[in-house]
Amino acid sequence: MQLDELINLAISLLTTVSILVIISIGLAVIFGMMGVINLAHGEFLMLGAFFTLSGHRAGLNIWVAMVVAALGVGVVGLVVERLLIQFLYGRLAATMLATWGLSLILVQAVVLIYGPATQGIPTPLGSTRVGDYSVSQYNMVLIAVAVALLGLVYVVFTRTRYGTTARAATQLPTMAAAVGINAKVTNMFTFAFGAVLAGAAGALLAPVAGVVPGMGQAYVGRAFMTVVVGGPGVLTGTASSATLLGTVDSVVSNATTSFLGVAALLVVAIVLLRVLPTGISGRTGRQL
Amino acid sequence: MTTLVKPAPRRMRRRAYSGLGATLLLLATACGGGDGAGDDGDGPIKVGSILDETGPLNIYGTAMADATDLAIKDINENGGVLGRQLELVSYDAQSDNAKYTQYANQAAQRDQVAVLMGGITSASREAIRPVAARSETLYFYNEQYEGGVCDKNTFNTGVVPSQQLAALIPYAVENFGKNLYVIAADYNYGQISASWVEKYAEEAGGSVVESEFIPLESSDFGSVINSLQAAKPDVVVSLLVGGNHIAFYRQFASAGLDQSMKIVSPTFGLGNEQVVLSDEAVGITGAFPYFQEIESEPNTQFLDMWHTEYGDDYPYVTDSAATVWNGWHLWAEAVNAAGSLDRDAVIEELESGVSFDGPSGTVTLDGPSHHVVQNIAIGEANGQKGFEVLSTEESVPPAFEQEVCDLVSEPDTNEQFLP
Amino acid sequence: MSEFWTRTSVGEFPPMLQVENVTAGYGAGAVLTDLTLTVNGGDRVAILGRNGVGKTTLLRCMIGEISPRTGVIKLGDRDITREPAHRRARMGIAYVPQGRDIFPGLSVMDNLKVAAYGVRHKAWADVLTDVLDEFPILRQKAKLAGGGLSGGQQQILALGRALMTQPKVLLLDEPSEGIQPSIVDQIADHVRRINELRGITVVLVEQNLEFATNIAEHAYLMDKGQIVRELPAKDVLTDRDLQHEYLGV
Amino acid sequence: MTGAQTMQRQSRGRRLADRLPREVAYFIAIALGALVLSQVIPDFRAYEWSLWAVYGILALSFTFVWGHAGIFSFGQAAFFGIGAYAYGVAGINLSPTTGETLSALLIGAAVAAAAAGLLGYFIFYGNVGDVYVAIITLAVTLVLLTFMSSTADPKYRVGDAPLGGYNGMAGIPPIMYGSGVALDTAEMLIFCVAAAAGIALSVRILLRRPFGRILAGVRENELRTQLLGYDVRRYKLLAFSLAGAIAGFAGGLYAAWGMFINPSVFSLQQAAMVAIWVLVGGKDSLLGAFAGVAIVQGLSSALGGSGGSWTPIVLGVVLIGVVLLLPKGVVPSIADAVSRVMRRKKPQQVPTTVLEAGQEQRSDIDLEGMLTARTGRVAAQSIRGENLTKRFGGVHALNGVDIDVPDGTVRALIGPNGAGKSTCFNLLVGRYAPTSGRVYLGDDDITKLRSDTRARRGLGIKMQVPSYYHDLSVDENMWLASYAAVPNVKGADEQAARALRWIGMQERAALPASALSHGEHQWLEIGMVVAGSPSVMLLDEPTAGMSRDETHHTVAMINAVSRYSTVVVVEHDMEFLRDLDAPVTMFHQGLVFASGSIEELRQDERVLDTYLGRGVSADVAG
Repeated sequence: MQLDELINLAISLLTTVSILVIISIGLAVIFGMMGVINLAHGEFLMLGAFFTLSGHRAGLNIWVAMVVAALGVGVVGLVVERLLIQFLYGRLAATMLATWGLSLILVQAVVLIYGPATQGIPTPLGSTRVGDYSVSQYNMVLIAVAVALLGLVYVVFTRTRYGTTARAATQLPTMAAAVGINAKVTNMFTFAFGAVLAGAAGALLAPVAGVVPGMGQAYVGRAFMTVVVGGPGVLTGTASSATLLGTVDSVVSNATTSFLGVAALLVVAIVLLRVLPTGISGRTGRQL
Repeated sequence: MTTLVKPAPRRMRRRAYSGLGATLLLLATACGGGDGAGDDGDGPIKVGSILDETGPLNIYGTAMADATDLAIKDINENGGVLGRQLELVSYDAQSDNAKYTQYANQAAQRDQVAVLMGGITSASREAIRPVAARSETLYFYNEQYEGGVCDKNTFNTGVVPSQQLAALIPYAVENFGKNLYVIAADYNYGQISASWVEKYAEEAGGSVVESEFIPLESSDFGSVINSLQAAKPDVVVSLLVGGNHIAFYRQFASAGLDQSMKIVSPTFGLGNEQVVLSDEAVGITGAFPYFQEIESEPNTQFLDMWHTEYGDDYPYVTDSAATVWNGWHLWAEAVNAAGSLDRDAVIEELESGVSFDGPSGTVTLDGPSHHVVQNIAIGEANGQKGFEVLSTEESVPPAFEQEVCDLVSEPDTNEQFLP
Repeated sequence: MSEFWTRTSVGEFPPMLQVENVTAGYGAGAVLTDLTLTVNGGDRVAILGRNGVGKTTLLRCMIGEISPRTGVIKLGDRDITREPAHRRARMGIAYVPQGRDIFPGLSVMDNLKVAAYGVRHKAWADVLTDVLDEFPILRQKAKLAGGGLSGGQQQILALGRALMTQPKVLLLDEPSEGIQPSIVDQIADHVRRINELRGITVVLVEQNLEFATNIAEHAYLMDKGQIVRELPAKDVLTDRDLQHEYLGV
Repeated sequence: MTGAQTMQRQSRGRRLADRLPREVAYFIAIALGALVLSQVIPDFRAYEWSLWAVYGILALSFTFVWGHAGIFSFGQAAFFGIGAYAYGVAGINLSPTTGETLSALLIGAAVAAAAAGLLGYFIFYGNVGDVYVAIITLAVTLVLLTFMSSTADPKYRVGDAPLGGYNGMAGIPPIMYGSGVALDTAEMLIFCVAAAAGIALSVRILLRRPFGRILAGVRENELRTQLLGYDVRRYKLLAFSLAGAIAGFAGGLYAAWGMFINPSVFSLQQAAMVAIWVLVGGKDSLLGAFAGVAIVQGLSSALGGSGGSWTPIVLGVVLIGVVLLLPKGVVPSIADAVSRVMRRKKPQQVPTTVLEAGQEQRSDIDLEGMLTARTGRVAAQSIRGENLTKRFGGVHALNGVDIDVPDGTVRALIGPNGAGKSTCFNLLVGRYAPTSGRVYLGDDDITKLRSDTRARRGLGIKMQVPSYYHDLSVDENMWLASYAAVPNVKGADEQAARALRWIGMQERAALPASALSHGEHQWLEIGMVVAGSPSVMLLDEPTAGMSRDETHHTVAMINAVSRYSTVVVVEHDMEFLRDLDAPVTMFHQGLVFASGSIEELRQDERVLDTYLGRGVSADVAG
C-alpha cells in the first residue's frame, strides 16, 4: 500500500468517526445526563441545517451562519423543554412518544416553511492533494470540529458552573436539591445544550449532505446505535463507540461495499450489547 | 351506515362499555360521508391520484402533484372527457408505502375512480398494482423507472432504461471514456439499472470497472470517494435517488474529482438536483424525454400554463412532471376515442396506439408492452439551475419491454421482467 | 422540665425551626403522626429514637424532600411548608444525610463549589477559603474524586459542603455511622465549633448516644412518629430505663 | 362411577360453565356482528375495517407486553414485519401445492415468536435495563429496516419468494382455506374480526390464569416476585415471545390483506404508531387496543384524503396532547369521566380492627397445613453462612461472618445501623453474590443459586423496605405467594385463604394493598412469607411501625410459625426481643460481635458500649 493511499484511508476513517461523534454527541448529552431518549434528535439536526441555510442565504459568512444556527436550535430546545419535556421527566415511554410527535411536527413545519425540495449550501474550502489522491479540506474541518466538540462538552461539564451543578443533579438528585440546586433549571440547560450540539451537527453536515426536511431520519438510526453502544458515559461512551463503529464501517466499506459496511456495523453493535448490556462505558460507571 | 348508530345503553355498568360506545360512535361518524358515487350519468367523472406530497419523497412528489392538478385543469378547460368534467380525488401517501395500499383501496373502492394514477418509487407502484387489479380500476404509473412491468391493468408512461440508458451510456463511452464506475441506490431501481448500464456499456465498447450500491438513507460517501480515486474511472454513472444522495455530488466536487472524471446520470434532475447544486453540478449529463429547455410549440404552451398557474419563479419543471402530464392526456384521449369509461374498452383503445403531442414531443403508447414510444434528449447541467440540451433522438421505442411483453396476445401476464 | 430547657426556650433566642402538627409518610402509611418540634436559634439538639420511628423522615420533611400531608414547617417566622427543597437550601437549611451522599463523580473541590453554586453566592470564593481553613484536609485532597475518599474524610467533606451554603440550620443524619472512633471525636469537635463560632443551629439525628450527647445540649426522644420526651442530653446517658424504653437497648 | 367421581365431574362441569361461556358467547356475538356488518357495509369499508382489526391485533400485542407484562417494547412492529415476511415466503412457496394459507399464517406467528424469543433471551437473560429494552428493540427494528431494504438483488430469495428489497415482496397469496379460492372482501372482514376477537378473548382468559397473574406480579414488583420463587426472566421471556407471536400473526394477516409487504413496516413511524394506538386506547384494557386503532386510523384516513400536508402536524399534536393531558389514554379517560357522571363513588368502608378479627380465628387455623403445603411435611431446614464477606466498592459491609441457625430454631439479629444485618440477609437470600464465603441451606451449598431457586427450596424473606404489590388486591398478593408454594389454582386459593385468615385480613381481601396501613403492610408481608410455606423464614424488622399490642401479636405469630420453620429475625425493639426470647446474635461493623440470650447481652457492657457509643460504660458505671 502506498503512503498516499494510506493517508487517504486514514483521513477517510477519521472523517467517518468524526461524523458519528458529531451526530451523536447531542443525543448522548441528553440521554447520559437526563436519561431522556429524544426521538426528535434527527429533527433538531435538520433544523440546524436549515438555519444554516437561511443564515447563508441572508448573506452571513458560512461559519458564522453555522454558529448562529446551532444556537438557534438551542433556543428551540429550550422552548421544547419548557413546553413539553419538563412535564415528562422519569416517564420514559411518554418522553419517547412526545418527542416523536414533536419530530412529526417539526418535519412538516419545515416543509411548509421551506418547501419540500432538497436544498444545499456549496461545500466551503477546496481540496488538497495527497499524492495521487485529493482530499476535501472540509473533511479536515469535520475531524477538527469533532475533537473540538468533545473538548467543549468536557469543558462545559467540568469547568463551568452549569456543568458542575448538572453533573451533581444527575448523580444524586436529592442531595443536589439539598445544596440548593434547582434541577428544573439544570435540566432545561442540559436539554438546550444537547439541542445546540444537535444543531451544530446539522449545521456542519449542511454543506456535505442534502438539506431536506426528512434528513434527520438518515442520521438518527446511527446516532442511536452509537449512543446505545457507548452507554451512559457522555464523552468516553460516545468517543469509544464512534471510534469502534466508525472504524468497522469505514474499514469494511473500503474493503468491500457500503452495504457490507453498514451490515458489519450492525453486527458489531449487537454482539457488543450482548457482552456489555449497558454499553462500553456502562462498566466503568463514568459520567463523562 | 345508520345501522351502526345504536341508542346508547341507558345504564353503562362497566367502564369498558362506555369506551366501546365512544368507539362505535366514532366509527359511525367516520362512515358518514362519501359513499361510492358510481360512474353513470352526466356528473363529473372521479379520477384518482396518489403521490407523496409530504415526507422525504416529496422532492419528486410535489412537482408531480402540481402537474396532476394542471393536467386535470387543462383537460376540463378543453371540454373534459366524454363531455363531462373530471373531479380529482387526490391522496398524499406521506412517503409511507403502507399508505399506498390503503389509499389505493379507498380511491378504487370508495371513490370508485375511473382511473388511478400515481406512485413514485417502484415500491409504491408495487403496492398499488394488486389493489387496482383486484378492484378492476385502470392504473397509470407516470414516472421514470427500471422497466419490465408487464400487466394488463397497468400503463407505464415513464422512461425506461432501454430508452434512457440505451442513449446515455453509449454517449458517455463515446465522449468521455471507456471505463465506467456505477454508483447506485441500493434498491430495486438501482440494482436493475446497474445491470442495464453494464449491458449497454459492453455494447458500446466500454466496461464497468465496479458497481457500488448505497443504502437510500446514506449520505456519507467518504468510502465511495476513496474507491473512485483508487479506481480512476473515466465516467461515473450515478443511479442515486432521493434527497440524501445529493450529498454525493457535493462530496465529489469538494474532493476535486470533478476535474478528472465525468458524471452521467439517468436520475439527476428529477429531484431538482441541478437547482440545489448549481455550480457544483456543471457538466453532469443526463438523458430524459423532457427538459424544460426543449424548444417546441407544445412545450412553450405547457410552460406558459405552468408559470401562470404556479408563478414565474417555479424552480424547474422536471421530466416527472411532464410524464404525469402525458399520462393524463393519453388516458383522456383514449377515453374520448373509446366513447366509454369501461375499463376494457379504454384498455383496448390505449393498446391501439393512442398518441399525444406533449411538451417532450410526440408520445405514443405501445400497445403490446403498455409502455410509450417517445423522444430522448441528452442534456448537460449548465450551472444556472438548468440543462443545456445537446441532442435529441426521436421516437425511441421501449425495446426491452417490447421484446419480453405482449399483453395483446398474452393478456394474463402479470410480472416484472428483469434483464 | 429541666433548668436548661427553660432558659433557652424563653426570650433571647427566638425559634429557628418549627415543626407544627406534621403528619407525613410514604405511600399510604404515615411515618410521622401529628409531630410538633421547636428548635431555637443557636441550639444544638439531638433527636434520638429507635430505628424506624421516623427520625430520618422528619429530617426529610425539614429539607423538603417529602412534603407533609398536614401541618406546617417554619424557618424563623417564615412558612416554608410548600417551598421546594432547593429553595429551602437557599433560605439556610443545610443537610448532611445518612451515608453522606458525596457526589461521587465530582472532585472534592467541585463538591464544595457546587453547593455554593446552588445557593447562588456571588462571593463564594471567600466562603471556600474559610471552609478550607476549617477543614485543611479538604485542601490536600481537593483534586481527588469525592467517591475516592474514606468514610471519615467524606463526612468532613459533607460538613464542608453544608457550610458552603452558609446555612442558618445544619441538619445531621447519623454522622458517626461507619466512621472510626478517632474521627468521630474530630467530627463532634467540628460540629460544636460550627455552632459556637458561626451561630449555626444544629439538629442531629443519632443512634450513638455518647456522640450525640457529646454534641447536643438538648435531646428529643422520638417514638412511633412523635416526639415523646424532651430532656437535657446528659440525662439520657444516665437513665437506663429510658434507654431501654426508647432507644432499644 | 362412584359418587365422588360424579361430583368431581359435576364440579368440573360447573367450573367449565362458570368460565368458558362468557368468552365463548362474546366471541360468537362478535363474529356474528362481523357477519352482519360485512353484509351491510360497502366493500371499501369492509376492506378498511379488516385492516383495523389486523392493526388492532398488533396493538393488542403491545398492550399485552407493555400494559400487562411491563415491558416497553418498541419491537412489536418488527415482529409484525417478520410475521408478514414469513407469511409471504411460506404462502408463496406452499400455497400452490396446498391451496391454503392458514398454515402460512401460523408459520408467520411461529417465526415471529422465535425471533422474539431470541431477542428476548439476549435482553432478559443479559439483565438489560429498562431504558435499554426500549432502545434495543427500537434499534433492532431499524436494523431490520436497513436489512430488508438491502435485499433488492434478485439473488436474495427464499424458495420461489424473492425478498424484493425496498420495493417489497409482491405476489403474496390472500387467505385461502384449502380450495385455492381466496376470501372475498366481506369474508376477509369476518375472518379478521373473528381472529382479533379470538386472540383478544384468549389473552383475556390467559390473564386470569396463573401465568397472567404472575405476569401482573412481575410488572408490579419484580424483586418481590423473584423472592417468592418465580423465575422472572423466564416469565418475561415467555410474555415477550407470546407478544411476538401475536404481532407476527397480525403481520401475516396484514400481508394477506394487502397481498404485499415491504420494509416500511420496520420504520420508526410504524414502530411508534403501535405505541400511539395503545396510548390513545389506554394501555391496560384489551378493548383499548382496538379503540385506539379505530380512533387514530379513522382520524388519519379522514385527514389523509383532504388534510394533506397538515396530517403529520395534526397527528403530532394529538400525540403530544395525549401524552401530556391524558396519560392514561383517551378512551380510559373518557370512560372514567363517564363513570364518574354515572355513579357517585362511595368511599369504601374499611374495617379498622384487623387485630381482633385475626385473633378470634387464628387459633383454629391449620398453620401446620399452611407451612407444609410445599413439601407435604414439616421441613424446617438449617441456614448457615460461612465466612460471608461483602464489599461494595471500598466499603466493607460484611467482614467474614459465620452464622449458623439450626433447623426449627429462632434467631434474632441485632446491631447498630450499618452493622451488616440486612447485607447478611441479602447474601443468604441471594440478592447479592458474596465477595467470598458460602451459604448453606440444610446440607446444600446454595451460594451459586439464584434467589428464585433458593425461594423454591424454601427460603422466604420479608425485607426491611416493604415490598409487596401495591396495586394488586390483598387477596392477589397472598395468592401469588401461595401459588409459588402450591402450584395449582385450587391449592393456592386455599392456601391464600388460610393465610389471609391467619393475618386477619379476609375482610380486606379485595382492597388494593396500597390502602393498608403501615402495620398491616408488615403483616401482609409476613403472611406472604408464611403462605410461601418456607422452611427458613428471614424477617427484617417485622414490627417497625407497629403499636405495642400489634408487636405482641406479631411475636405470638412468629412463635407459632417457628414450630414448623426456622426463623431468623432482625429487630431493634427490645420488647419484641424480650417477648421472643430467642438466642441473639449481635452484629457490629460487619462482624458477629456477641451472641447469647437477650438478657445476657443486656448485661454485657461491651454490647452497650457499641450500641450507645464508645466510653458510655464509664459514665453509666459512674
